[in-house]
Amino acid sequence: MQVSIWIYLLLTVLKVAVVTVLLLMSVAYTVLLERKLVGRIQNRWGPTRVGPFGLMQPLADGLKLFLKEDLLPAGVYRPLYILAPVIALSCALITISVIPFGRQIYVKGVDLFQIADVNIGLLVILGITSIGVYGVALSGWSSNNKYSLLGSLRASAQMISYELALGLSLVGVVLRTGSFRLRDIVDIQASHGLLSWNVIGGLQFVAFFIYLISAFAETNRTPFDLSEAESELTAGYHTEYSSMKFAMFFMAEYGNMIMVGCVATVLFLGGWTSPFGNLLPEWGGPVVQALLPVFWFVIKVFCFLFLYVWVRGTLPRFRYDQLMGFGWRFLLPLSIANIIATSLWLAFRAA
Amino acid sequence: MRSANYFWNYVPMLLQILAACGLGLGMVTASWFLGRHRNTKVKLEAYECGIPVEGDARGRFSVRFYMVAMLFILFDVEAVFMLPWAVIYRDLPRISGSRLFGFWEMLVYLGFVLVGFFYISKKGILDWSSDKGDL
Amino acid sequence: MITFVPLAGAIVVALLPRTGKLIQWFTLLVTLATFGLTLHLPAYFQYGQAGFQFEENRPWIASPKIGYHLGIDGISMWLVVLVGFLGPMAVLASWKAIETRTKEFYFLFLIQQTAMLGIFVALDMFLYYGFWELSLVPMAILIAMFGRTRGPQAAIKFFLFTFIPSAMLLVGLLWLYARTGTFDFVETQQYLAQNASLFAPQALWWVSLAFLVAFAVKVPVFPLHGWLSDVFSEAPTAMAMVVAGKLGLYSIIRFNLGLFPAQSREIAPLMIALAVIGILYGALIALVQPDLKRFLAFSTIGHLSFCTLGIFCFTVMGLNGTVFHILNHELSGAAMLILFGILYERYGTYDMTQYGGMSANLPNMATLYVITMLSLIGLPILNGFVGEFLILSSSFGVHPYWGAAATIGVILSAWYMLSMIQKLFYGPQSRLVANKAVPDVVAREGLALVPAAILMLVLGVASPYWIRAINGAVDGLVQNVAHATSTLTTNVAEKR
Amino acid sequence: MTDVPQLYRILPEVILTITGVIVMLAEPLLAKESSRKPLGWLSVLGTLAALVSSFWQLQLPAGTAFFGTVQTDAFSVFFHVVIAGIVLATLLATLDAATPDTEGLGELFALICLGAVGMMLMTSAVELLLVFIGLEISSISTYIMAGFRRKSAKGPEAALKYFLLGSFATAFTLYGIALIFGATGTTDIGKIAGLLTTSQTPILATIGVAMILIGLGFKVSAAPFQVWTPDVYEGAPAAVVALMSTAPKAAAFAVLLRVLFVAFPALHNHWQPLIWWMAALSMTIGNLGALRQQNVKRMLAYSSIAHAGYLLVAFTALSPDGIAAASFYTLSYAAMNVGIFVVLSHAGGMNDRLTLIQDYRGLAYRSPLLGATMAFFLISLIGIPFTGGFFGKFYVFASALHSGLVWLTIIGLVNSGIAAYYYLRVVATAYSKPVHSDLLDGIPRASVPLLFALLLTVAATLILGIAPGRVLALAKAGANTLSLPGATTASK
Amino acid sequence: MVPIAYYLVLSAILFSIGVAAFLVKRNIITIFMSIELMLNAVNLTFVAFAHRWHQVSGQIFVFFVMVVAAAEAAVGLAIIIALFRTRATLNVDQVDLMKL
Repeated sequence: MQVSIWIYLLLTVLKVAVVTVLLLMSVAYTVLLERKLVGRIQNRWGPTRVGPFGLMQPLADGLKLFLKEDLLPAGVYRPLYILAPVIALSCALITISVIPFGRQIYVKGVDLFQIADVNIGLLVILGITSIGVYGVALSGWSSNNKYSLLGSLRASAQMISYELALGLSLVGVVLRTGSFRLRDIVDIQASHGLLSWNVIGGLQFVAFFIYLISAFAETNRTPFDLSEAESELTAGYHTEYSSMKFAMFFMAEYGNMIMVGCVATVLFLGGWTSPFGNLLPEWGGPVVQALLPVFWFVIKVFCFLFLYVWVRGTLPRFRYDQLMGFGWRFLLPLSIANIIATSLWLAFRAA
Repeated sequence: MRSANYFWNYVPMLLQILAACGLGLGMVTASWFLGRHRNTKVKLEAYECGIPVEGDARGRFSVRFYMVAMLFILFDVEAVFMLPWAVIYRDLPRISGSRLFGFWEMLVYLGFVLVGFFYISKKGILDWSSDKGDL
Repeated sequence: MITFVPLAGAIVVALLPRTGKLIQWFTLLVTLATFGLTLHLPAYFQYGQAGFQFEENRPWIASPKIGYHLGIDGISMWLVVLVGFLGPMAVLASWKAIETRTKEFYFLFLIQQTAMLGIFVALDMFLYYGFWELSLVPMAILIAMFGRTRGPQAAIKFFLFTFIPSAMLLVGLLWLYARTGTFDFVETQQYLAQNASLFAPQALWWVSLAFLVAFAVKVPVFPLHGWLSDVFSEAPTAMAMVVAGKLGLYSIIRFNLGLFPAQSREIAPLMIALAVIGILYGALIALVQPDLKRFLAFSTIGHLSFCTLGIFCFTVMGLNGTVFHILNHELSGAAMLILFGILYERYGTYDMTQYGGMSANLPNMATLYVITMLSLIGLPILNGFVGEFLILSSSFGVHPYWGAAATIGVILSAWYMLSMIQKLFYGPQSRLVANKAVPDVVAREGLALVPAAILMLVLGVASPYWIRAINGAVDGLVQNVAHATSTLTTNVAEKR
Repeated sequence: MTDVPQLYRILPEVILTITGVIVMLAEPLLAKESSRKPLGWLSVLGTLAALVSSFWQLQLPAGTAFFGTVQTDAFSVFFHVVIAGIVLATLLATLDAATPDTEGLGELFALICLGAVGMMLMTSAVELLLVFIGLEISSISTYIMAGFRRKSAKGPEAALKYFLLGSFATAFTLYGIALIFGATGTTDIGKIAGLLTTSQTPILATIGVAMILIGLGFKVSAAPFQVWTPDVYEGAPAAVVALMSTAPKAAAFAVLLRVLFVAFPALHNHWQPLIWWMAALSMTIGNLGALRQQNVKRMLAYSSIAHAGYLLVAFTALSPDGIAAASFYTLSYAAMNVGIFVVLSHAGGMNDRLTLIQDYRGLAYRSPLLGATMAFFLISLIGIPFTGGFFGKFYVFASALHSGLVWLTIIGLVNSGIAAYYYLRVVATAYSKPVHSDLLDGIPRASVPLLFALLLTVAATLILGIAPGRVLALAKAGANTLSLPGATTASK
Repeated sequence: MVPIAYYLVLSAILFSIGVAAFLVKRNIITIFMSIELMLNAVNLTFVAFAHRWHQVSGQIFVFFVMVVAAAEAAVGLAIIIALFRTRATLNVDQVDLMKL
């Protein structure tokens, strides 16, 4: 690393900026995607007016929300009330820093397709996810509104409950890899394409299943969106929020969806690797070689997002006791069983 | 040098954190200054679907939420123990000289975790729909 | 061996059923057996010899080295016999006085017997200390249980008065152990005698003071007497009989004189002064004290101060007299207490002023009262005389002025005793006495008192027989003191 | 897989753990209205097994296991036995005091067993990590036990105070351990000593030792860290206090002995004065505080502070004799203190009907057995010869004097003189009349578990008072296993 | 490379803040949090020293401290709930049923 620190820093800042902007853009268009898809599922069009196929809709929405009146209701506890959406959004955006979305390619000592290649990437993800709960919990509490409070309590209880299962489901992956570094995790899935993905070759389909469900709960998405069950709690924890603060919760939710998709891709679906492994011959120049993995990565995340929306359009909402019971009674023991099975399997395979 | 490298790995992450927080704060500030403010008393009241506001929201709520919090703390930390074990699991046979050493150790550990799990389950803490677990 | 007869009895008592008089009879049997056994000591005692006899020495605890070392010499022998003698007397005295919770009473009483015997025979200082402290407990509990009105308070007072100084005693003991490496009395004595120069004189002085204070409280020596009157007035007769005097005095003779002769010498003037003050103080208070038991308590202070006086004269005669006087006083004082107890049983009060003119109705009792009273005053041919005479004459030899002051005490004691008898038995009959017909001394009481009275006479007449035994031990002790003093003075002289 | 001999090293702990787990699992499986007493008897059996296995460990050669974290030697066995005995008596007392409507009894039994595991681990730990873990296992279970009567107002308050101050103390201990780790680079008690003599920066270690002292001082309720004691003792049920006031203390003292004498003999110049002051302060504050108490349990709490002070005196002696004396004192204090709380627990039941000293007026008449045993234990606490309390004090002060600590000894003995007053007050109250009205209706008949518990404690106190030789020999053997390089300053 | 002293000073400061808050604050939850702060300060110390000595035992210690902190948190919260049920306050000054 014989590059000057300043160039390194400059490039990194640039990288961060690009990634963040891209992420925000994808958040905006995920919203559009959802509206469109749900519209189709429900046999209607979704947004069509702004721009071609309604493609400018997200921008219009953003602009509108920016210009809306920013209310600061009388009974709120101001510092936390203001801080809550910031926490929520930041946490959604920070996780991206450890996700590798392409091969390791250095330009002037800067890793192009990953912001920070730390050896505890998985732990960072878990940690940041945990902090995200604060945004929800604080927003509800500081709002001084019964709906908000109930919503946030439900949401946080749900999030922390499913975080357990989520965390435990990752242990299987770590067992197979022996590292927390996300690149290592991807590398081990690279050899035989689809067959060596953790979800198949690593025999982690149970873990993937647990992760999938937990991820839905973590992001407070249908069928686990009880925290914002319109019929009983208005809008849940962000009832009292308006204007951009509301938008930030919104962005956080979709940001989290994307992040969960990324993590799932990295952990279970082989990351940026091609599903065909070595079956396809390498072709194209270095630029293509560099960008192709990113393509695979994006495709996989997109599939995941599609799944999200599909589920939302299809499934009804859980009852709260069912939700908690499912998490604690079913997923938690299941994930422990998965760990035991995986470790046993690994022990015998190693011999 | 190794450790220097190690620290530099985190610098981009720090930048990302700064960016994220800055973005969040920036958005909050910007919208505060951009939007108009025409406050009325009713507008600033808590929103309860238009019905006049009743009392304060900071009352008492079901103890189950506390229970979940406590259980989470415990089980989460128990899960934390599994992570380093998982990392080193594949090397354990080499280190300990016994193929199933790591497995048995974790089985004992998980056994105790499950004992706790079984206990709270039987005590009805996980039953949200009944009031049996109202401790 | 004798020591544990009462203890074994106590355990049996604890197991006996609470029916009828079984417990009383059994306890009487035990105490009589103990007495019989103690009599075996003078029978086989080799008179005129210093040093210990009937020794028994077994290791008890390996580390720190504590032995089960028992033995008696001339001083302690008679005290042991005395304890044995007082046992049945006390049982008889409490035959009727104690009607409730007899089991507890006799159980604790027997433990108390054990502790006292133990104190007199223990030659291992640790063992001694054990018995010393043990003697407090049954006493305190009994006072609390059977006290007249303020039993618990009196018990606590008694306990604290004696316990706190004995904590100091323990410090002293431990310190000695730390320096000499043994708890054995004989060994320590030799060690101290031979290696006196190894110790800082000041340190030894403090240790001896710790010992002395602990014992002085128990005697009690003048400013430390606060507990006695309360205990006397609250404790059941059988307990009050045994509480005062002999333990403390014996211990002073044995340990302070035995281990720290030079230091005792130094502090003697103070002790003599306190003793004389105690004699006068006790007598003066007794003069004006209407409550019989308190009256006796103050008279006891006076008598015991005589003993203290005798000890610190450091003459063979004085010490002989002291030991003898301890015997006398215990005997007479106990008899007096029993007599008071008898009155209380009959009339239900200890208030002297309510009695009067009883001699007509109760001639036998009056006789016993008079004999006991005369013995306490110290009339020649009764026992009290010998002891007082020996003490006084030795103190005149050493400290004439103090001796003279003490003599005034004798006169005073005669005065208050006589006036007490006068108030009780002579003069016009009081309303209480007139209105209540009571029996004279009954057989049981007589059984307890007549032997005591006879013994008073015997002690008074045949004093040389008793002193013979004491003499040998005392001789050694006095030489010890004299020797220590001379070495001390020579040391000082050399230093100069 | 662990080979067999390693497991032998923690056999009592394993037995107790399994017992605790079984009890805990059986508890929710039992019907809600069925009696929990069988669980109690099960725990008793487990504890007995642990006791026997501790004795059995004596014949193992001393040595370490599990990567040098636990060590079984005479010292650990001694304290294991002490703790197992305490637990046994406590379980019996709990069985006795519990009524059919006592809530959470099964959990209490399980907690007692599991807490005992922690305490036992503390005594055999030779690695600060394990010390810490044991400390926490025992602390956390005792926090919960302190709040056992959660429906009463005092229960949670006691638990809270105990908890807050206890965790505060834990943090200090932990910081101390961290600093020691920083100074030496190891947390192995045995290795620390070797490293410290050559270490260039003992200042960190010194601060560390001081911090550990603070933390463990809290646990043993030594002044000036004693504030929680009276409240906790008052708020917790007597049967639980029997355990809390003795077993964790025994364990903490064991740790303190091991840490100070094995790991830090080189620093004794620093810690000895601290302990000197702690001992003097504890004795004085404890006794003076106890003088003015009207509540029996508060009084005993202050008395326990004072006893912690006496015990610390033995530490200052810096000699094997001192260690043996401390061990012995722990045992004798445990015997008599558990005994007295067993009595209180029987008289007051799980809900502590009788709180004030006055409430016990006439106990000896109402129930001679209880009165007599109570008096016996109090007398032992005073330190009257031929009871365990006496020999405990005796050895402690003998060892202190042996090391030339005259003043501390005098302070101690004067204190024990003062102490006699408040103990006696209780004895006297129990023996005075008229019988208090609360006593007339309430004392249940002596049950089998109570008789067992009393027998155990009385026998222990008496044996220690009459024939302490064998016990002392064991304590000495334990003391000798804590080798003392260069710390013997006994001035002969 | 950050010198170890910085970590130590930081953790000492954190620890002191914890101690001060423990002594000064009146809300039970806050007191509780200050204890957690103290524990985390200790963790920082451990990690710093573990790094310095290249000893993994310091980090293992941190694990156990975390577990203990969690267990304590759970127990503490339970106790606080129980207390709140009987007393309806979270102010330590009002939790004073038992005093000398």
